[in-house]
Amino acid sequence: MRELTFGQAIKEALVEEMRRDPTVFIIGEDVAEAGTVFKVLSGLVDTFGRERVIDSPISEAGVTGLGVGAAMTGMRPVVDIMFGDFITLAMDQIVNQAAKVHYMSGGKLRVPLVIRTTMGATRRSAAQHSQSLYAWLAHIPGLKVVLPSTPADAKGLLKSAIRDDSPVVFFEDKMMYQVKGPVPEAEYTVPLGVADVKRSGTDVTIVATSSMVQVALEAAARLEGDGISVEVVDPRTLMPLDKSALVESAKKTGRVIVVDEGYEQYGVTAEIAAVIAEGAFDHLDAPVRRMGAMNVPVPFSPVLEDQTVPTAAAVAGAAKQLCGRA
Amino acid sequence: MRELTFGQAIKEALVEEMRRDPTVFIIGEDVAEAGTVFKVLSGLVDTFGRERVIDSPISEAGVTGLGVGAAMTGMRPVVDIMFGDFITLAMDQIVNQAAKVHYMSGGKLRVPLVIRTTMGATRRSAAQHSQSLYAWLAHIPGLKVVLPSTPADAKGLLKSAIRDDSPVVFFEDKMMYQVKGPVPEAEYTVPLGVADVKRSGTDVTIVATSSMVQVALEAAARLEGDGISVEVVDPRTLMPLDKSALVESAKKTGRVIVVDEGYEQYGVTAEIAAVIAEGAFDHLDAPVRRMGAMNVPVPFSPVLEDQTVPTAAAVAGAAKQLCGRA
Amino acid sequence: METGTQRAIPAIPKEELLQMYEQMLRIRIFEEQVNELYTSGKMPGLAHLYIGEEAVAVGVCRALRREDYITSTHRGHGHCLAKGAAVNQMFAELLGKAAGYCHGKGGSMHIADPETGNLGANAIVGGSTAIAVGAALSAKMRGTNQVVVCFFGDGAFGQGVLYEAMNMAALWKLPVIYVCESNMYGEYTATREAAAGEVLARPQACGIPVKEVDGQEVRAVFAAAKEQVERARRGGGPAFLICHTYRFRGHHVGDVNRSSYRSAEEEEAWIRERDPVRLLGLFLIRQRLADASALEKIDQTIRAEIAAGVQFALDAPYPEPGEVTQNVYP
Amino acid sequence: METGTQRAIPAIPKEELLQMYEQMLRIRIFEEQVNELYTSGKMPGLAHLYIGEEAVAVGVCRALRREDYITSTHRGHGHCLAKGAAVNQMFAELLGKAAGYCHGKGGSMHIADPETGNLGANAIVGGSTAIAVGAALSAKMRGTNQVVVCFFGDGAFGQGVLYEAMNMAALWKLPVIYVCESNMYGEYTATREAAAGEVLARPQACGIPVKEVDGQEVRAVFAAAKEQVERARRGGGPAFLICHTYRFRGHHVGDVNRSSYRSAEEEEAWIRERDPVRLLGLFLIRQRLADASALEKIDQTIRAEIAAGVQFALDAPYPEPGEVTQNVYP
Ligand SMILES: Cc1ncc(C[n+]2csc(CCOP(=O)(O)OP(=O)(O)O)c2C)c(N)n1
Ligand SMILES: Cc1ncc(C[n+]2csc(CCOP(=O)(O)OP(=O)(O)O)c2C)c(N)n1
Ligand SMILES: [Mg+2]
Ligand SMILES: [Mg+2]
Repeated sequence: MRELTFGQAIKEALVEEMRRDPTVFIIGEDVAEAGTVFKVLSGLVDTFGRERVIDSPISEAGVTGLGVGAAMTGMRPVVDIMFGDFITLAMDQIVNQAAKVHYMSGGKLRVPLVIRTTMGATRRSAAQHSQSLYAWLAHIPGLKVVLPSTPADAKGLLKSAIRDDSPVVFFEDKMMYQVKGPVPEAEYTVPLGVADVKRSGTDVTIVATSSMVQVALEAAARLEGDGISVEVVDPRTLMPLDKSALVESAKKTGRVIVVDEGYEQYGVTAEIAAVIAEGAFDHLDAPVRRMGAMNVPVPFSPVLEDQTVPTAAAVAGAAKQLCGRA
Repeated sequence: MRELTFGQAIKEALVEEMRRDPTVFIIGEDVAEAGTVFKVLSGLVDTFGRERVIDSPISEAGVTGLGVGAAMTGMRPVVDIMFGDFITLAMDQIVNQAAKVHYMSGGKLRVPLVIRTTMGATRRSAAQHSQSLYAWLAHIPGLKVVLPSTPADAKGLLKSAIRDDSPVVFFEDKMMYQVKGPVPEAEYTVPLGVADVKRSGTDVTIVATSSMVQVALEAAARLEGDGISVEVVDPRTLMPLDKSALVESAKKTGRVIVVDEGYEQYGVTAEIAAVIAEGAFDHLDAPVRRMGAMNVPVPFSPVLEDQTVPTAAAVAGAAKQLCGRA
Repeated sequence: METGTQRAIPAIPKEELLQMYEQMLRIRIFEEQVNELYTSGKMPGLAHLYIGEEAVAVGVCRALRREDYITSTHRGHGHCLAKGAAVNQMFAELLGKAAGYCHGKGGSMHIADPETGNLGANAIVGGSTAIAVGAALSAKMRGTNQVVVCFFGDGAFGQGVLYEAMNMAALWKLPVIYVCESNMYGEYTATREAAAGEVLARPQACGIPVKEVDGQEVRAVFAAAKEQVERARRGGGPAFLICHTYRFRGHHVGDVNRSSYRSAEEEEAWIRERDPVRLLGLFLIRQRLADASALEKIDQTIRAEIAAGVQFALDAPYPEPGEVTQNVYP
Repeated sequence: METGTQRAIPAIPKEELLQMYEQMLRIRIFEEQVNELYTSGKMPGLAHLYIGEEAVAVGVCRALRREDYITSTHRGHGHCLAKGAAVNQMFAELLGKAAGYCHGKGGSMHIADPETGNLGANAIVGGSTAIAVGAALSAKMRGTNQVVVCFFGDGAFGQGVLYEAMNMAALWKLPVIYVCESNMYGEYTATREAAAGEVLARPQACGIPVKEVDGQEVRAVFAAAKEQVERARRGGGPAFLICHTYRFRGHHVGDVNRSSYRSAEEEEAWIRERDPVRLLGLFLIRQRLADASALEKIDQTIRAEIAAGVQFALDAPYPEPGEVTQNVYP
């Protein structure tokens, strides 16, 4: 199969959906000629023009609200928020408006809005440009939350997100944009709410999200040498969450590690651990092990920052311990 | 002991701290002559004047940022955000600024800021005025998060919050303002990070926060008749979280319910359940049972809204089930 | 500054004037009933009455077509009714009944009615200012010539998103009219203590043309709105209309001790001299467009309609419990 | 509009002018070294160079006392240095070393130095505009006569919090000066495509007096800032200073293909004709306040200082791993 980078896969999804549906448009800071600061959208404006690829002022709240209004009235906007840290500025529009309009109106209004934003540390971008804040959005009924981990998933999930009638927040790991992977040529979508077993195994389950899927797969490869068979499950969407897939895997292996790049405290690992602890209670040999980002603002200095994100070595170590091999 | 309402206890804490420390001041919408829309601060402006009890424009982000700047330069501001739902507008200032300044500056700057805001449904205020969003803040390193459940705790915790050198977000249940309880006359504080056993028991632990403590106590009273002895543990602060108190109680009873008024999905019940599942793994007879608010935007209609918040009956039912009595 | 106050108000056909009178009166009597329902414990939640401000909603919405959009506020009943909402479903919503516009899920602060172009009330001050720009962009992209009106209160001058929104509306020449209901207060704080400088200079700084009108004169409001709406419809871009008005009652129904922020004399003077319903009634009579008995007849018709609406709502069933989990996702 | 451009610039003592020259040159050479460190892979993260804008930071900070406060931006090295930061600790911070101003935790976009009144750079556009008001309120409440300068870029006109902040500053007459570094672009977008209307009218709409200066003329910047700072110190309230300037390099060091948003001719013209360091150097020579060799000597001294600073930082140790969990809470 042909290979695309994560960034290319995202662009391809947008191109296809914009071709397919004239109500889809993109708005955000430096999305047009600049093609975003990450160059993910390079050339898109040449294809669709400035009417459908719109450079905005630096107004995260305003642009998100604009997306809500456009979505309520027949368009399918894709709002680009450059860094996930900047959703802090748009939380009222995302949470009090986008997420609630459908419910508050008794189902009369819909907000088919996609907010594409980023996540992830280790770019030495320090505390205000490195956060992975999706746990906040997953907490809010009315929103869907997508965390793709491969180019193929990114493409298929983004297409589903655009076609979805709910507001969807789509988090892209900045460090993954250049990573390549196979992407089918033929049209396809990946449904929201279906987990994917990225590797099957029998001894221990690693539930991993976004950037941490690769880390989990690396850990799994290392553990193979130690005779430990790892299953890696990627929920792909936090909301809807494919609870049964997580629980099934946990029942099979009896040992679970949850790895995620959001802050560990009150984060995604807690929900997933709780879901598994409840659903697979009698099958667990040990408590679900949580590994999130360290509970500190992300520091600038590389020697500090690199400690804050789970590594393959750390995950492998935890797995060995869980399996009584450490 | 004399009784005060929850609201009076909060006011008393502010009065005492403002007397004690001239750098403490209050700012927010309608805090002065109006004494807040909940009338919690009535009369405060008469005592301390408009220089220290400052009515602000309707500018949640601006006022919070103002609090950060004042806190960095020698003051101890108490910022009043009328409804907890409006912190959505101030998340950048709370999360990217207040929470991170100390760390980003390598410890050189401090932000001794208190943000007082509200939480809780069942006032028929609908989806934008009823949320309990503290899980977001508990997710962020650098913040402390307080959820008082009684007048005495409210007073003692608020005094500690004001004296703390970190930014503290203090959530008050709107439905509790008129509730009375004993409050010592003599000066005291309640430390942040120490849970309180509101009732001791042996069969089942109910961990309950804020508004849900009363619900848990009511459930406990009902269960007494059924011969079920309930321990009610109130963490009082989500950050720092008194993990050992939670785990100890869980070890003692072997059965745990966590009750909280935030949305259940990716909320506080998940973290607490995960902490307990990890810390008391071998002592649990059943999975930790989570009871948060229903995962829907809070509806207006009373018949709908009342279903969304855990009730004493529902908690008691869950406890019976846990104890094999249902 | 391009203001509309001094200009002569263009003549408006009698039929239209009578309809405006009727609409204002409908809002007035509707709100009086809301007050009644609330104080008698039949209406849950909060009630922010529009009494005193009727000319704004009616004058502005008269300048709109059914397919044009509005966004509304916590004080939104008047906007909804003026845009064409039915009294029955309004009352039903206020009482949390299944027959309400939002099936009881929204309540007073969230009434939405896409059929009449009402994109919904908003309980967040300033919360719909950017949504309105989005609806305007959408209209432009879809090639309709719909216009959007964003109603908001003078308290919203404190909210940053208003400026973000106006800036985008101006940059892209979008068909949105910002209608400020300048009633001098936001809750219990005077706007002069909350907004520095000249508020009208704020939209102007974004290059948005402004008009200033007496918000108690529905004819003036209508004339100004009409000009701005037509200009927007022709592709002339956004506009800003400030309507000087006054809420005759408290911020919400429970706000009874108002002396800490405004005087009884001030209230009485407005009510006595600047009642928009009375002002139009007097005009109609003086101009011999209607006589007292004609107005009285309108009054009776409306009262009957409102009474029937209240009864409809009181009799209507609550939603089924199971509806609580519906409509979270489409 | 009260603008400062046309007025004659008051005479500034020679000593001061030479110090300003030295400060601008220090920033220039510092930034050239940053570029070098970055392109040679020694500096992690992002580097937003201040080259071309030195006169703004130096002219403004010259008008401040050490105990006055500044807040800064992602393009903040110049502000820090102009307010008195030491080159060694600056470089150390940029390289993530323990000896840096923030012990390596902040990096380029977060340098704070309370000892020189620097409340910190901010990587959120507009993120410090309200913090500055808070510092000004604090100064007033504590009864000091400190003044606060909030540096921000023209891109921040898009951020709502700026208007919330200016409104409060004006309402309460707080001693804060908003200094807009109007360099015509925010990242890769021209400000004229991102900010509608007349930007200077925005602070004015809040009742904040404005001045407009040639941001390449440090003497003009200083004179305007001085007047505003003194007025604020006397209790005259906030002010707004727009400095027309230009970043000579890319948005950050990696921004090399700039033709999609600005022309090479435009850049060359600014660099050739409007270099603030060169302009002051020429003035000094023409006014016979210094000769070429005196300037050359300053240049050498600064280069030596910078070289030593770089070496200090390169040699300095990284933080201990355990420091990662320190300073989350005091
Ligand atoms: C963002 C936000 N902050 C505060 C409130 C609480 N609140 C509700 S109405 C109101 C006053 C609004 O004043 P204005 O906009 O002038 O409208 P009016 O009530 O006068 O019609 C306030 C502060 C809110 N709903 N939203
Ligand atoms: C709230 C926010 N949105 C977007 C960004 C990304 N960003 C960083 S710098 C910048 C441009 C800022 O332009 P301006 O304020 O003019 O400053 P300049 O870079 O020109 O000095 C942008 C959009 C950010 N840091 N913060
Ligand atoms: Mg008002
Ligand atoms: Mg700029």
